[in-house]
Amino acid sequence: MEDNVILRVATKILTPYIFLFALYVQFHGDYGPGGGFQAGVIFAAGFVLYALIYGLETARRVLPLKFAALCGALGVLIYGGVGITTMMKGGEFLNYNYLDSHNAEHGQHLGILLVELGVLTTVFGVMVVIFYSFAGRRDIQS
Amino acid sequence: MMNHLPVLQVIIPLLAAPLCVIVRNGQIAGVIAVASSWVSLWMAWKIFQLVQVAGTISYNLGGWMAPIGIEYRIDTLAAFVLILVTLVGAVVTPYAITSVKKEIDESKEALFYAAFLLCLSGLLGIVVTGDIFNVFVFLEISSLSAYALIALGKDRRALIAAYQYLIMGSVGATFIVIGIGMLYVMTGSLNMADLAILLPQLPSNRIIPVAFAFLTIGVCLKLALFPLHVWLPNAYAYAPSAVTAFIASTATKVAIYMLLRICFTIFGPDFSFVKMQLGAILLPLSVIAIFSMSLVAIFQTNVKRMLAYSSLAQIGYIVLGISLFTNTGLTAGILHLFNHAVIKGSLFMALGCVMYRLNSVDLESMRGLGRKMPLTMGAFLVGGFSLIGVPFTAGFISKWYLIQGALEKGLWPVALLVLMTSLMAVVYIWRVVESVYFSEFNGSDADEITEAPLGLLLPTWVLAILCLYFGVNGTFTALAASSAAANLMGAGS
Amino acid sequence: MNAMGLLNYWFVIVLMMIGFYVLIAQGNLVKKIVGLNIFQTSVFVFYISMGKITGATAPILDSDWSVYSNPLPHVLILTAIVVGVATSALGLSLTVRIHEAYGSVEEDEINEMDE
Amino acid sequence: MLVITALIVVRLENLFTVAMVTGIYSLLSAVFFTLMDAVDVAFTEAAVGAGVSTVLMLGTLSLVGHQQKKRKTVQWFPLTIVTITGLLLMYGTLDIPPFGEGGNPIHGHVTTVHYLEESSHETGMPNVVTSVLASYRGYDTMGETTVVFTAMVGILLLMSGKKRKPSGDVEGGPSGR
Repeated sequence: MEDNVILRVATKILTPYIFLFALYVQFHGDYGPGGGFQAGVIFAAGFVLYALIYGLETARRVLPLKFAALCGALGVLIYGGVGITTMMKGGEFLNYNYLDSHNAEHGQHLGILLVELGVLTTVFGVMVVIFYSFAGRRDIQS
Repeated sequence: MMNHLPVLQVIIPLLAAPLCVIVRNGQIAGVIAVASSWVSLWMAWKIFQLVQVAGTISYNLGGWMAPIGIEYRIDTLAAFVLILVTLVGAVVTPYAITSVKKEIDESKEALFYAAFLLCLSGLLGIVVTGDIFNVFVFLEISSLSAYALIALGKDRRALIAAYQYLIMGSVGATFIVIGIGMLYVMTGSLNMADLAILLPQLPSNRIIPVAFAFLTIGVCLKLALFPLHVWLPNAYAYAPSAVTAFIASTATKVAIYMLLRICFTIFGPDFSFVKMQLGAILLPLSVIAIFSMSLVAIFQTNVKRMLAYSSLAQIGYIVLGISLFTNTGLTAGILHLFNHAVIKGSLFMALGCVMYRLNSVDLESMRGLGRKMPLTMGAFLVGGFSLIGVPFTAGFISKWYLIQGALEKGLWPVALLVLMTSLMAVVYIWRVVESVYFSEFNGSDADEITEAPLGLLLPTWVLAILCLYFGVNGTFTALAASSAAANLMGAGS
Repeated sequence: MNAMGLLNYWFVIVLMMIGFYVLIAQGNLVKKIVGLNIFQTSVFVFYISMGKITGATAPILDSDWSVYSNPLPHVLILTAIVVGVATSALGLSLTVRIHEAYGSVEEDEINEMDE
Repeated sequence: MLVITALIVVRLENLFTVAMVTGIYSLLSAVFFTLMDAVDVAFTEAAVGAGVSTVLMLGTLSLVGHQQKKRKTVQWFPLTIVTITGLLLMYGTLDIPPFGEGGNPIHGHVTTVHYLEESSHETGMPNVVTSVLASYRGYDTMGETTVVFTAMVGILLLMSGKKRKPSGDVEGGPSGR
């Protein structure tokens, strides 16, 4: 697949749009269907497409396994971090009202945004790690 | 900070796990794991004290009031189980530092600690939560990490064991989800306290008993009650030592805690035991479990497997205590839940020491080990006596309560059975003792086998000493258990 | 309507049981995971069915509508879907490892090897 | 439709086909979810059930082979268990609140009413599912994120590193980890 010009060019054109769509899904989640989880999956799908066409090795250079695993861990920390922050500011764990001391609704907005970002990061990282693990396993077996 | 304790209890190990993944260094991750598990133990103790003074604590996550948001709710029973889980966690993590070096690839150590902490936080999350769907989420956190941890065993059968556990565990979890769905469709609530109010108000119908059945069956799969136990022996036998010690003493216990929560808090004792006659189902099952599993244990040659079967029998004792449906019986069940966790923890940790030196826990290869590893086998002996229920050990106290509970109900054959199966425990523990103390060491590398390193021995002895301590001075555990039992029994009336 | 509704639930139950059967009866480890997927997906369908209100719309607030289907089952199922895929991913990776260790993914062959 | 696809899965022995049909099954249920107004769930099911799961399944099959062993078609013991479970469920559903009616208990409970009526000014989001997911039950979502993370930790533990061969040969491929 790595030599097919049409596929390579098509991928190059498509990938940014997939990422863009993922971002749309991420930020439009407040108004329509979507959210961090779906966005993370789409993000990962875009990346997996890239990896399939340009080869696993190239993909690993762009995004090493270590980094993907880091993303997976980071997302949980972001989520927990929001909780800890609200706790520091005097509210309960994950009480976003306290994120903005003047306007509770803004706080909620901010909190949901950050939390969804955490979900996105984790899901993206995890999906890529899973892909690497399964795809990389074949090299080991053969 | 004190009023945030309930959530910190779960969050600290949970957030320590990604930290372990980020540092990627086995040693630092080990330090993080030990630190967070010790902090957890301290917090559990604080919570316990708080509950003793202030009664049930409630904490609204996200600041949303109970049925709208998720609530953490800790009563005496929950606080008691919290202490148990964190205690075992705090003892096993330092033990793991030494044992993991031998059993797990160096590159995976940090991940191992992450999975371990996730398992710990998942179990803690189940205990503290007052929201029934939240139980499912944390159940899955603890189960998924447990599957992965079990699969790390050296033997390839560990993989099969983990797979079997995964299938059975997922069936259990899905049954629980079905049960939750049925409760939800009838009431519209997911909060346990709210459900407890709403359920009795419903007109008599056919769906709630079905929901009850699904929840109980799902939980019984998790707690490995006979005949749903097939996944357990292999999982315990082939998992890495530290994992066996931790999971054997906590995972099934937390499942039993879930059973108590479902039967007493959500449905209420009247519904569970009077209308559904749960006791009449659990009693024969637990009696069969105690008897048959003790019998099977006698014929095992792999000591880890032997203890796994003995665990199944012990789970039988606990469920027996619950099924008696009296204050004393319930106290006995909760007490044995605690004591057995401590006992099994020390036994499996002693076996882990043996594994560390011998790479095997077969009766054959353990011959004459009493002279080579006196301290390890000493701890094993203490645990073994406690398992049998010799006076002045923890096991004695809980069996004493159990027999009392059975006699109160006039079930003297059951009391007799408890005595008889204790004799069976004598038989299987004796087989180990005989091989260890009364036969010659026959390995070729006789000189190389020495006492286990201090990093393993110390934690093992901590639990072994606790076995003795709770046997001599059982007031703390007995009081906690009986107040938890009284709490549960009174919940519905 | 009631009979239709009941029929809907019963179809869901049939689906669940097909998945459950595949899960416990099949000897192929991969197919067991497929069974688990079907089993869980059917439970999701069960949840979503109970949140539906005839004539209502999706729970995205809008001034043109006044009746919405119940959002809570949706939220629960979103969580459950994710949990489900995590479980099957772990199960499949176990299967791969089992295949490497035994050279087979058939339960009976593996059991014979360990005897 | 769903039942037919599910039955096909049971009968088929080529696992590649099974994986594809399972994907179709997921897509069909996503359609069903959309009909039931659960757009978010449908989206996720399509992305996860039909997408991720299918890819995972195919990835696994390429590693473990795709032909299932032939065996006895019907196994009675599991069938009995399944039938009993199914009948129990059907017995339970006899009293289930009628499908699709607004007066059912779950719609009248304080939580649902609160979510639908208060969420717009409490969180300022029109999509109630998002606000329930991320705020009212945000802690569940955190748990869910952790579950995904746990799966990653588990998969890394199981799948990274060199293949363990029975012969003790530890040489792996060039990109072992």
